Amino acid sequence: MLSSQLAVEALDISKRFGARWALSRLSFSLAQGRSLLLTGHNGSGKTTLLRLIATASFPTAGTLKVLGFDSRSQRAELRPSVALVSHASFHYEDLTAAQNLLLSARLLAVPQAHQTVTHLLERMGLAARADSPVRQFSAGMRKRLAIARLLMKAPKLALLDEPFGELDPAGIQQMEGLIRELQGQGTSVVLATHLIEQGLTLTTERLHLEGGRKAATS
Amino acid sequence: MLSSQLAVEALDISKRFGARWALSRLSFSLAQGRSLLLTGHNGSGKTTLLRLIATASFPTAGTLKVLGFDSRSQRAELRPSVALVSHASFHYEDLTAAQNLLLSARLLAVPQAHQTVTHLLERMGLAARADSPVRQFSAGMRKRLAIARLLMKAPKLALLDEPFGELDPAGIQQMEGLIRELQGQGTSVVLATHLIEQGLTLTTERLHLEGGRKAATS
Amino acid sequence: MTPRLSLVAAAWLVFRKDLQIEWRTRARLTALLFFSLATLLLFSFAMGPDITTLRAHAPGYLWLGLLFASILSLGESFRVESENQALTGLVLTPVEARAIFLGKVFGNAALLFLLSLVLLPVTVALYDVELGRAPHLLVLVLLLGAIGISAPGTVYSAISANARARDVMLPLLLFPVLVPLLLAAVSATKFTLQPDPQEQLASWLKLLTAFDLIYLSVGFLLFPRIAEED
Amino acid sequence: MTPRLSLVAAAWLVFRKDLQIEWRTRARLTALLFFSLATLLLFSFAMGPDITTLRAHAPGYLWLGLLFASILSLGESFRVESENQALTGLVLTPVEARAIFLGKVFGNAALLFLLSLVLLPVTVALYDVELGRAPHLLVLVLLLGAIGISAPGTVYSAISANARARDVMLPLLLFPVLVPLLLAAVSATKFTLQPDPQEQLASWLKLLTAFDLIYLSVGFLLFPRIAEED
Amino acid sequence: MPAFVTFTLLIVVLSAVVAHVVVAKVRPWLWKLVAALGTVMLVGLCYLGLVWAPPEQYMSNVGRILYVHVPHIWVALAAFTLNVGCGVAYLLKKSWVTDALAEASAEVGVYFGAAGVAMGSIWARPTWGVWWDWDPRLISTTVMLLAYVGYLALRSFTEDPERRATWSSAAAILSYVSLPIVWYSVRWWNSLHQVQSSTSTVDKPMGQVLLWGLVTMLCWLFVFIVKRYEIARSRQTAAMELPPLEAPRPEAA
Ligand code: HEM
Ligand SMILES: Nc1ncnc2c1ncn2[C@@H]1O[C@H](COP(=O)(O)OP(=O)(O)OP(=O)(O)O)[C@@H](O)[C@H]1O
Ligand SMILES: Nc1ncnc2c1ncn2[C@@H]1O[C@H](COP(=O)(O)OP(=O)(O)OP(=O)(O)O)[C@@H](O)[C@H]1O
Ligand SMILES: [Mg+2]
Ligand SMILES: [Mg+2]
Repeated sequence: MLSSQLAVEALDISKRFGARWALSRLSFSLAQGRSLLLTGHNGSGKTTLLRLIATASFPTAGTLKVLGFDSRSQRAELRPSVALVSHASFHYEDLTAAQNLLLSARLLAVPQAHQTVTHLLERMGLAARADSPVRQFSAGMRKRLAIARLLMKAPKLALLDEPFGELDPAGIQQMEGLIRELQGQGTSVVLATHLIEQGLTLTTERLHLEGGRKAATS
Repeated sequence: MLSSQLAVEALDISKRFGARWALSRLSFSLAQGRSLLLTGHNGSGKTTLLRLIATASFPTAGTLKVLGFDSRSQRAELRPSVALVSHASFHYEDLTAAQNLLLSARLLAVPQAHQTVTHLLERMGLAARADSPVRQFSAGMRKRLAIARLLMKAPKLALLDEPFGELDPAGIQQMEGLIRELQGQGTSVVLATHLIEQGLTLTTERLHLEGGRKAATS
Repeated sequence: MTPRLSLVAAAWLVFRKDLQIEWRTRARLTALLFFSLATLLLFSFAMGPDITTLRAHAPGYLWLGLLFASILSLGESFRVESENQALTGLVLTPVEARAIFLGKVFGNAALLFLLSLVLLPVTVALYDVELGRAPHLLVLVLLLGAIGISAPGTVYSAISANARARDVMLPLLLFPVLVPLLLAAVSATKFTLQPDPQEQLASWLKLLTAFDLIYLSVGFLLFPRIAEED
Repeated sequence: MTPRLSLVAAAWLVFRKDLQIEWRTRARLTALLFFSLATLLLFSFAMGPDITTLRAHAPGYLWLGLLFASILSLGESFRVESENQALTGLVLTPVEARAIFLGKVFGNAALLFLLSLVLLPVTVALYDVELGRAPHLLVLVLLLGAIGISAPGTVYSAISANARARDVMLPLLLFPVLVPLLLAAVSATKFTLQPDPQEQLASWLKLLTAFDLIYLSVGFLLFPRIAEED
Repeated sequence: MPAFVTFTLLIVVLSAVVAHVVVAKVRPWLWKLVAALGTVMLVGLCYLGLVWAPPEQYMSNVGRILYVHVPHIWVALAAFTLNVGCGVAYLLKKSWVTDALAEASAEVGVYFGAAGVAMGSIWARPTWGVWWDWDPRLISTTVMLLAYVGYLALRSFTEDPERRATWSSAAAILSYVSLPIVWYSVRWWNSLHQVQSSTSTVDKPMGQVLLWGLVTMLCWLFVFIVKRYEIARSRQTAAMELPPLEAPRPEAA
C-alpha cells in the first residue's frame, strides 16, 4: 500500500520571488518509502523546493501533492507527517534546548514528553547543554537540536536541507545512521546536499536542479 | 624575514562566556607563511578562537599576538592585515552584493574600487546577481560573497571558518584553489573545517580542540 | 499520527511559551513600566506643569502612555518569532494559526492590563485625580482597552515583523485603526473619574466592547493568511 | 597595507551606506512621517477638541511626536547593523568606531531634521499656530533638537541593539537623559512662535547648543568602547 | 546640641570609609562598627528629630520627616557620584572591583533615592494636599531615579560580564552627565510657569539635626554598599578564576 503511494508529486510547479523564478515548471514524483537526492549549484532552488514540500511556502503555479494531499488546500492534514531541517532552525533563541524541544513535544501531544526530550538530547549529544539558551549554541549544536526536533516528529516524509553542514565527522556519521534508520521505518527522505557521494549512498533517486529547472533524474 | 615571524602566538589564552569557558589555557603558535588546520567537535571552540584572532572579540585571560601585534591593545594596526569568513557573514541584508563589496572597497581605500568589485563578483560566480539585495541570496551565495570580501582585503592572515560549508562541489574546488593561491602569496591561513581530508591537504599544521583545550598538534 | 491538540490547548501552549521567554529575558514588564512612567513625566514636560490642564488630560496621557508601551511590547513579542523564522516553525509543527493568534492576543493583553493596573496609582499621584467614583468600571475599561489594543496589534505586528523597516511599520498600520479605541477608552476613563451627568459611560463601554469583538473576530479570521507565507 | 582613510571620510562612507539602505528599503522616512502624523492626531484626539489648549501645547506635541519617532528610527538604524553582525564587520574592516559614531549621529539627525521640517506645516494646520515670528530660528531649534536626540540616542541604541528586550531598553535609557533637551526644545519652539517678552529664547538656544556639544563629545569618547566586544 | 559633636562623627565616619578602602585587614569587622554607630545615631536622630528640634514654623509635626527625607536624597547623590567614578575607572582600567562597586553603589543609591522620594511624597500629602507637585526638585530627583533604574535594567539584561561592565559604565557616565543639566533645565523651565516659594530658611537647630541625619545615613550608605559589594563580588568570583591547567576529564561532545 505505502510503496504504491506517492510521497511527493510535483506537476509543473514554479515559484517566483519578485521578478525572478526560483523554480520553473518542475515535474517529478517520488514513491513513498523511496528517497530522493536533491543536488544543484548554489542558488539552483533546492531550499526553495524543500520549503514548498514542507508547506512553509506554496508554489506560484502548478500542483504539488505531498503524501497524497494538496500542499496548499490540505496543508492541515499534511503537516503532521512532514518535517523539515533547513538553514533557518526555527528555534527560539531565548529558550533553552530542552524548552524548545519540550514545546514541540507538547504541541505534538507526544506522550511522556519529558522522557522523550531527555532521550533525544542525549542521543544528539546535547544532554550537557540542555539548559543553555539556544543563543549560546555553536553552529553545529544548533543543527543537532534541529535534527532532534525532526526525530521527535517521526514524520512520514523527512526533508533534509544540507543536514551534514556544520556537523563534525562523528555527527555526519550519526546523521547517516539516522537517515538509514528513518528509511528502515518506511520514511521517505528528500536530501539536499553538496556532499554528493554521501548523498548517493543514502538515496535511490536523484534530482539535479539547474537554475530552478530539472536537469537529470536517475 | 617573513617566515621567521609569527602569524599567531597564543600564550595561555582563555575565553569565558558567562560561567562557561569556551577556550581554556590554549597556547600555540603559527609561523608566518604557514597554515593551520583547526579541527574539533561541535562546540569545541573553533569559531571562538578564530574570532579572537580576528579581534572580533578578546581573550578573557592570556596574551594573544597576531602578526606581532597584541590583539587587544594594537588592534588598530592589526586589523587591516587580517580577514575572517565565519558563520555570521557581516553583510548588510538590504544592500546589493555589489554595494556591500563596494562599501568595503571604499573603506579599505582600494584603488579602482568599481573594477575590483566587478572582477571579484565575476570570480565568485555572482556577477549575474550583483544587483540583488543580499536578503534574496541563497545560503551558498552568501558564503561566496563573504569570500569575495576576504579576497578584496588581500590579508596577510586569512581566517576561514568552515569555508566549504554551503558551497557546491564546484565552489569547494574553487575555494581550495583560492586557499592555495593565498598561500602562494605568502598569506598564512587558519582553516577550521569538518572536512578533515580536504583540510589536511591544504595545511601544514594542525590544532585539534577538545572542549576548548588543545588535544594534539602535528 | 499523534492525537491533535484542541485550539485552546494549543493557544495555551503558545501563551505559556511567551511567558517562558518573558521569564528568561525577564523584566520586560518592569522595563515597560518604567518606560511608561518616563512617558507620563514627559507629557507634563512637553505641556507645562499646569496642574489643572494636566488633571483634565490625565486619561489621555494614561492611554497614550499605554499605547506607546504597547507598540514596544507588541514589536518585541514578534521579534522573538522572526528570529530563526520561529513563527514558521510553529506553523509547521503544526499549530493552527488561529491558536497562535489567541495565545498572542491574550499574552499581550495580559501584559498591557497588568501594566495599566500599575500605572493607575501613578497617574493618580502625578496628575492628582481621584479614583473614587467607579473603580470597578475603571478596571473594566482598562481590560477592554488592553484587549482592544492587542487584537489588531497582534495582526499588524505579525505583518510588520516580516516586512522591512519593521519597527516603523507597526505603528503606521496600527495607529489609524486604534483611533476609535483610544477615543472610547479616554472618554470612558474620564467618565469613571469625573461626574457623568449625561450617562455617557455606558455607550462608550459598549463601543469598547464592540471594538474588541470586531477586531478579535477579524483577527481570528485574518491571522492564518498572515502567519503563513503565500 | 592600503592607505588609511581619514575619520571624516570614513564617517561619510558610513553615512552614505545608511542612506543607501534607507533608499533601498525606502519607507523608513515615509513610515516615520505617517507615524508622527498619527501621533499628532492621537494627541488631539486624546486631549479633546479645545483649540486654544491645543494651540498652546502645539510645540509640546510636535516634540513628543519627534521623540517617539526617534525611538523607532534609532532602533531601526541599529537593527540593520545587528543582522549578520554587520557592525562587527565594519569594525573589522577596519573602520574607526568614532567614524561610525559620527556617521550614525549625522544620519539619524538628518532624518529627524527632515521629518521635523515636514511635520511643521502639519502642526500649523492641525493646531492652528502661526509660523510668522522667527522661522529661521525655528529651523535652528529643529536642527539643534535633532542632533541632541541623535547624539545620546546613537550611543544607547548601539547598546540596546545587542541587549535583550532591546525595543524596551532604548527608551528606558534614553528618555531620562533627553528631559533637558525636550524642555529646551519645547520652550524654544514656543518662543519662536509666540511673543517672547522676557527674551528667553536666547538662553534656551544656548542650553540646546550646550546639550548637543556635551553629548556629541561624550558619545564620541564612549562609542569605541561600546561598538567593540570586550 | 554642640555642632562639633556632629562634625567629629562625620570625620569618624569618613575616616572609617578611608580605612576600609586602604587597609584590607579592617574590612571584616570595620563595617560592623559603623553599623553599630549608625544604629546609635539613628536612635539619636529619632530623639533629636521628634523631640529635641522645635516644630517647623509653617508645618505641623509631619515636617519632622524632613530629617530623614533630605539626608536620604543627599546620600543617594553621593552613591551616584561613587557610581560614575567607578564607571570611569572601569573604562580606564578594566577591573572587577570597580564593576562590583558600581553595581553596589547604583543599587543602594536607587534604594535611598526612592525612599527619599517616597518620604517626600508622604510629606507632600498633608502639606500640599497632593501626592505630587510639579516642583523642579521633585522632578529632577525623579528623572534621576528613572535614569538609574534604566542603568540597573541594562545590567540585568546583559549576560556577558565584560559587556555588562563596559556598557553600564557608559550608561553611568551618560546618566551622571545629565544630572546637572536636568537640574538646571527643570528649574529654568519651571520658573517660567509659576514662582514657587521653596527656598527654605532652615534655622539653626534644624540645620544641626539635618547634619546629624546626614551622618547617620552616611553610615548606612557605607554599610549597605559594602554588603552589596560583597554580594556582587561573590557572584563574580566563581567566574573570575582561570580554568585549571589540565582538563578535568576529556569532554566528549
Ligand atoms: C533633590 C531632591 C530633594 C531635595 C534636595 C529635597 C530637599 C528638601 C528640603 C531641604 C526641604 C525643606 C525645605 C523647606 O522646608 O522648604 C524639602 C521639603 C519638602 N520636600 Fe523635598 N527634597 C527633594 C526631593 C523631594 C521629592 C522627590 C519630594 C516628593 C515627591 C519632596 C517633597 C518635599 C515636601 C512635600 C517638602 C515640604 C514642603 C515645603 O516645605 O514646601 N522632596 N525638601
Ligand atoms: N555568545 C556566546 N555565549 C555563550 N556561550 C557561547 C557563545 N558563543 C559560543 N559559546 C559557547 O562556546 C563554545 C564554543 O563555541 P564555538 O562556536 O566556538 O564552537 P565551534 O567549535 O565553532 O563549533 P561548531 O563546529 O559547531 O561551529 C560552545 O560551548 C558554545 O556554546
Ligand atoms: N526570499 C527570497 N526572495 C527573493 N529571491 C529568493 C528568495 N529566496 C530564494 N531566492 C532566490 O531563489 C533562488 C534559489 O534559492 P535557494 O535558496 O532555493 O537555492 P539553493 O539551491 O538552496 O542554494 P544553496 O545551495 O546556496 O543553499 C536563488 O536565486 C535565490 O536568490
Ligand atoms: Mg539552500
Ligand atoms: Mg563554529
